[in-house]
Amino acid sequence: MKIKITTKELKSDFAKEVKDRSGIDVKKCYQCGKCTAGCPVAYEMDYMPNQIIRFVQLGLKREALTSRTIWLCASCITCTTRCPKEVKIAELMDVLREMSLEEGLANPLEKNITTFHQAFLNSVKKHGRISELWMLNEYKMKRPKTALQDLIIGPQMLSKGKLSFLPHDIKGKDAVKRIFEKCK
Amino acid sequence: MQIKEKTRIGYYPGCAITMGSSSEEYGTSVLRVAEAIGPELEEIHDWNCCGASSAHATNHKLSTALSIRNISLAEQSGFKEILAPCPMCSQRLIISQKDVADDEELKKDVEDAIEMPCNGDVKILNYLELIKNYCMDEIAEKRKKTPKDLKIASYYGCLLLRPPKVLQFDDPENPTSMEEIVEATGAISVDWELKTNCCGGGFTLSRTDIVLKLTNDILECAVDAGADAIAVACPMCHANLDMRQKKIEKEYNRKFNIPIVYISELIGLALDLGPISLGLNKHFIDTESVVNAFA
Amino acid sequence: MGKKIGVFVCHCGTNISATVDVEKVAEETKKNNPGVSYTTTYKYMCSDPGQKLLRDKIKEEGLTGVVIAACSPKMHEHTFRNAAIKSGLNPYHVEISNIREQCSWVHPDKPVGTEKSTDLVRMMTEKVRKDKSLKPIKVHVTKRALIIGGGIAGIQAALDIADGGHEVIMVEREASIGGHMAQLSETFPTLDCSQCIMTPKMVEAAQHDNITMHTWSEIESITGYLGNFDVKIRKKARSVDLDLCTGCSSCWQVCPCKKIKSEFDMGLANRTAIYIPFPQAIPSKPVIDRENCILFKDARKKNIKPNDSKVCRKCIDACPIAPVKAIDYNQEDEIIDVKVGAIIVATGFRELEDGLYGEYGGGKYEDVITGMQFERLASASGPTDGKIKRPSDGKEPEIVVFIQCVGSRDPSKGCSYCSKTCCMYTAKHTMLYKHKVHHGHAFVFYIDIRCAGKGYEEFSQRAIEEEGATYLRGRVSRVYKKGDKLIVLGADTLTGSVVEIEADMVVLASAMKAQDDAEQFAQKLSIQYDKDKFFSEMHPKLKPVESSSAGIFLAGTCQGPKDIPETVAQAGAAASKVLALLSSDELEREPVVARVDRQLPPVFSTCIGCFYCQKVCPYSAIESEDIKARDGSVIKTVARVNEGLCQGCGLCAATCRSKSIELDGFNDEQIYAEINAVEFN
Amino acid sequence: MAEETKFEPKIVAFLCNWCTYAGADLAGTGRNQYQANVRVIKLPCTGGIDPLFLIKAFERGADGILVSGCHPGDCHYNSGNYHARRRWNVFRPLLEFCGINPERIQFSWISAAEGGKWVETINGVVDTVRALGPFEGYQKINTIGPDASSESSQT
Repeated sequence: MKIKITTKELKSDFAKEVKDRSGIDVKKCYQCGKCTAGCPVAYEMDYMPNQIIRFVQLGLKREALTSRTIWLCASCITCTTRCPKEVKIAELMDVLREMSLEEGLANPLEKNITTFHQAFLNSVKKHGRISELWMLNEYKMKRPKTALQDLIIGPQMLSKGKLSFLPHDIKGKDAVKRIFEKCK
Repeated sequence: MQIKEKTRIGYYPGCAITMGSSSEEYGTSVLRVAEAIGPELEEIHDWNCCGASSAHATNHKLSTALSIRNISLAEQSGFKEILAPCPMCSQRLIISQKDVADDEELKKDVEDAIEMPCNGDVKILNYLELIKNYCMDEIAEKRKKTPKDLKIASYYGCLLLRPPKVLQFDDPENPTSMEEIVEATGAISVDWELKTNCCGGGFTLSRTDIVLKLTNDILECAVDAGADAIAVACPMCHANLDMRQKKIEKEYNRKFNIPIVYISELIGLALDLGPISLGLNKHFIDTESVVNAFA
Repeated sequence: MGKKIGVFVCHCGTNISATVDVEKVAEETKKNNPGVSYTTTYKYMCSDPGQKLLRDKIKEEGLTGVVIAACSPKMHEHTFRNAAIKSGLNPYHVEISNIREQCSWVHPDKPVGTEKSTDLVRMMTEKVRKDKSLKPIKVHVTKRALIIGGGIAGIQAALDIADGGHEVIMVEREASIGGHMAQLSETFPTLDCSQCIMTPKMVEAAQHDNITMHTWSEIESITGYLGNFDVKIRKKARSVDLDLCTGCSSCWQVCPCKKIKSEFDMGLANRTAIYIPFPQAIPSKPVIDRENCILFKDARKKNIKPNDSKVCRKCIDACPIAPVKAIDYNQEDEIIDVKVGAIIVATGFRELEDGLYGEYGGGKYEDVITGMQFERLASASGPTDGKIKRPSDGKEPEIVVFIQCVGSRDPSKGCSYCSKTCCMYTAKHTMLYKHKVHHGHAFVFYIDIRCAGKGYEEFSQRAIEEEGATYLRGRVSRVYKKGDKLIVLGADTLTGSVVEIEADMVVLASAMKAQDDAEQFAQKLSIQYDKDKFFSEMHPKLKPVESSSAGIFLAGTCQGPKDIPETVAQAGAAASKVLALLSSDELEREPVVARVDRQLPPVFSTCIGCFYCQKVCPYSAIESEDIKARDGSVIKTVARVNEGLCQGCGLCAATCRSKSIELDGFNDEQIYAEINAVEFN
Repeated sequence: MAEETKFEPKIVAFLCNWCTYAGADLAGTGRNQYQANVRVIKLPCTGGIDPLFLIKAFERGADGILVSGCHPGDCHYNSGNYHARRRWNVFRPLLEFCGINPERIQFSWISAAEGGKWVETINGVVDTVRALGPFEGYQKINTIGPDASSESSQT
């Protein structure tokens, strides 16, 4: 990787953009690595959580927003809890995911995760609540490779009455839809 | 000691634990226990999904608005407190409430989106908090059964405790609330190390491999600590530890067969509310050993 | 009459006992050494109960000799000898067997360590058997102190001693006191201006009744010893009479040589040939730079007396002092003699030389400057009045790259140590820069950020968090010029990436090095110095301000890199040591001195009067003594040691052809006893 | 020959108090391990070492000797180490004359800051002397008499 810094390239300030959106000040981070040390998913990530912060510190927007790491963050908030400098790392991941989607930079290798979020929110948008069966259905349709997963669990859930065929629409589902519209 | 009036509390079940959902036994047992000893739970009218991880991971404003709508509905019904047994829900509600309180602009946007005002003076309780605040004496008074030699590992997961500065519930690294409740049911608490670890939560469908690894670590630790069952207060934790347990066993080649019970079910068993009515038959891993311990 | 020897083996916690079977050492010593009447082991011999044990046993067992098998004698020989005194035993019957530094810590194998320890203890036991009672030597103390160096360390020490009521002679080789601190802009971590806190101290020192100041002067030689040093000071020819000169500035205003790089401004500004180094200089009186003055150049060329040159006499003509002008071209170096009782060395440091880092331009690029140069740029009284401008074109730099550890932590450039102050001053530099150039960007390349000190960590974090300096973890490999920019090739190991910065200016956090002449100077003073030529303290923990020579103390950066607070603290500590020393009229000195055989009657002395001893003695401590008959005629002349002058090196004893000189504490009998006691198999 | 491989030489080291003794202490402080064959005798200055001390050590059975002091110019007593060096220059041919291999005596400068050099030096001396084998010159004088071949000619 190469970082090039010239007077011209200093005009856009990624760290400031992140701070303006979320109030998270990555400058506070002194790169001790405690977030990475405690991250349960770090072993799967392409960049360690502290490196993601580093990207933001150094204005490496593309590197941060195209990383798999931001999608692999499980939002367990262990990092934020233990951060000595009180940097909200888990919350930073939220902002980065949001920006990544906005700029169309979401890493295709973690498409399963982004599709799941989409399917989930579509269900909420449609019914006001989650219809687990239909959400699952949408997810599996869009990610056919996952279709064969959980072939045993599904029927078992059905037999135990844990999956309902009928989506439960709330009365205010139109109000919820409007929330989605207004929060685009 | 004062005799408490039955307090009216707004009940926000959330999608996962309502009837016909993946974790309906949690909802069922919470309601059954409340009927027996708890404050009066009144479902918030026309509540909607809090948006869970999928919303906060992709759209902060949406996530906040979805959560705040429920709080505003509760406010309108005059509730001072809301119980959200699902920690994903309680965490989202509390964080959203704090975010709008801290950010005037966000508050305006959210109120505009949900077409309702939001005062922000409702207190959101997780299930452990509710029991600790309202039910400890009652459990002691009304306990009918004492389990015989039942060792329970209390598993908190992430969402009940983190972020601690916002949730302000228990010690984030060494919580003890659940253990206190477990011991109130007469069971024995085992000390173990991974009680606040993450189970992989929302990755259960999209990155099952991650969930399997994390849950395997958790199950191993609990079993090695001598636990007969793991108590949980989170539908995601439950789903990953219970429904996925057979798959974990296969993947990591170790037999656990350890029942995963909701803390509400344990309380119910101690109050002798009947295993079926508590939904103990809905688990994937057989709960008979736990039920029998209360015989 | 045999001695009753007691042997005390120390565990030193587990420092010794982990690799030496102390019980076995005690047991074997008792078993195999007749005359050892008592042995024991103890957890910490140096502790209060340990010393009490020693005192009690000397009395109870009637011991007449003691061996303590413990740490190096450099640590606690004094402690145990003092304890012996309290029990009425002459302290020179106590010897230390060094079984920690030279055994347990270096030999991990327990049987091996135990065997060696037993051997070492036996050697000392045999030496003790031959130990004689010695009486400490009393020496007179001259109640005056010499301070070498007029930087903040020297000034602080001088003021402390002068305030304590003693005379201080201060010698500074530059034309003004003030040292490096006078050059600094603002100081960390409070950012108060250096001039504002330094100049009042300089004035105070100059005006103090007890302080005599010699600027533009150097130490010619130092002889003598603790309490009685003879110092020769060379007052270099200043060409200006300090008594007559009023510092009116007339002379340097007319000086035609105006293009001489100012040392004080680190070459960023020019000065004249007759000059004062900086406006607040003390004394505020000029000196003529004879190298660069055209009059002196002319005189050298023509080989005439300077005053006879007629090339330029502008300064002397401008001097308003009459009838005798304050400028004296023919002035010569003057040597003055002073006697002092104690010396504080506060000779400071120098900044790493330009040119060592070819990869950073090696002093070639004007806009690659050193930390000290940046100090001058940022100083309100500096060449740019405190405005940050690049030296090449005076433009305000928009991107400044700071490179840390230039010359520090770089064994390949012969400097393995950390200069300790650069992390903090670089953080300070980024702040000063951002305060003055609001839209500027500061980048810092670092290996580690080492800011250990009160308020230091917070200070460096402030540079990052609040002032927005971007810290990049890595060294810079290359700086080169491209157009009017400097391309800096560095790395950020935290992201694992190459970093290329198009900078306007580069500031090198140059290492603090020992003074160029530190080695020769140390030899002049007979004090030790370390591998980096910083002067060595007597003990890294317990005697941090004492040099290896009694009566000579260290203050400030001549002992190693340190910042201002630490320097001031060390100067104060050195001053307090000097004050303690000067508080008594007489001092006791170790009686390790040579002695010429003088058994009675004197004529029986074995000394043959060859006086080879006199030739080798470094202290001129050997005198001659006539042994006379009753009628006053000289029978023979023998050598005699002046024990006030003798330092106890033993050279004379080893040189003596008739074996007539013995060194007390290390006499032949004692050494042979040690050799004989080695277990050879 | 088997006995020879087991041979552990005994080295007597005469060290000055100010430099090498302190350097040896520093090696200890730094926990730098070295071979345990050395027995140290401390003197104020190498200049105060009588050559007879060394002869005495050999006579008693030492296999090797190290004399170590301050670097040239660094002597605590200004010039003591120079005298020691000069004395050694005179003493050396005398040793050879006596049939003692001069390799058995080493002379070095080790400052108080050179713990590492102390370790290297002492290990070097021990290894050298171990290779030379035990010093039996004196015993041979006593037992075999004038027939004993001188050691220096062997090597």
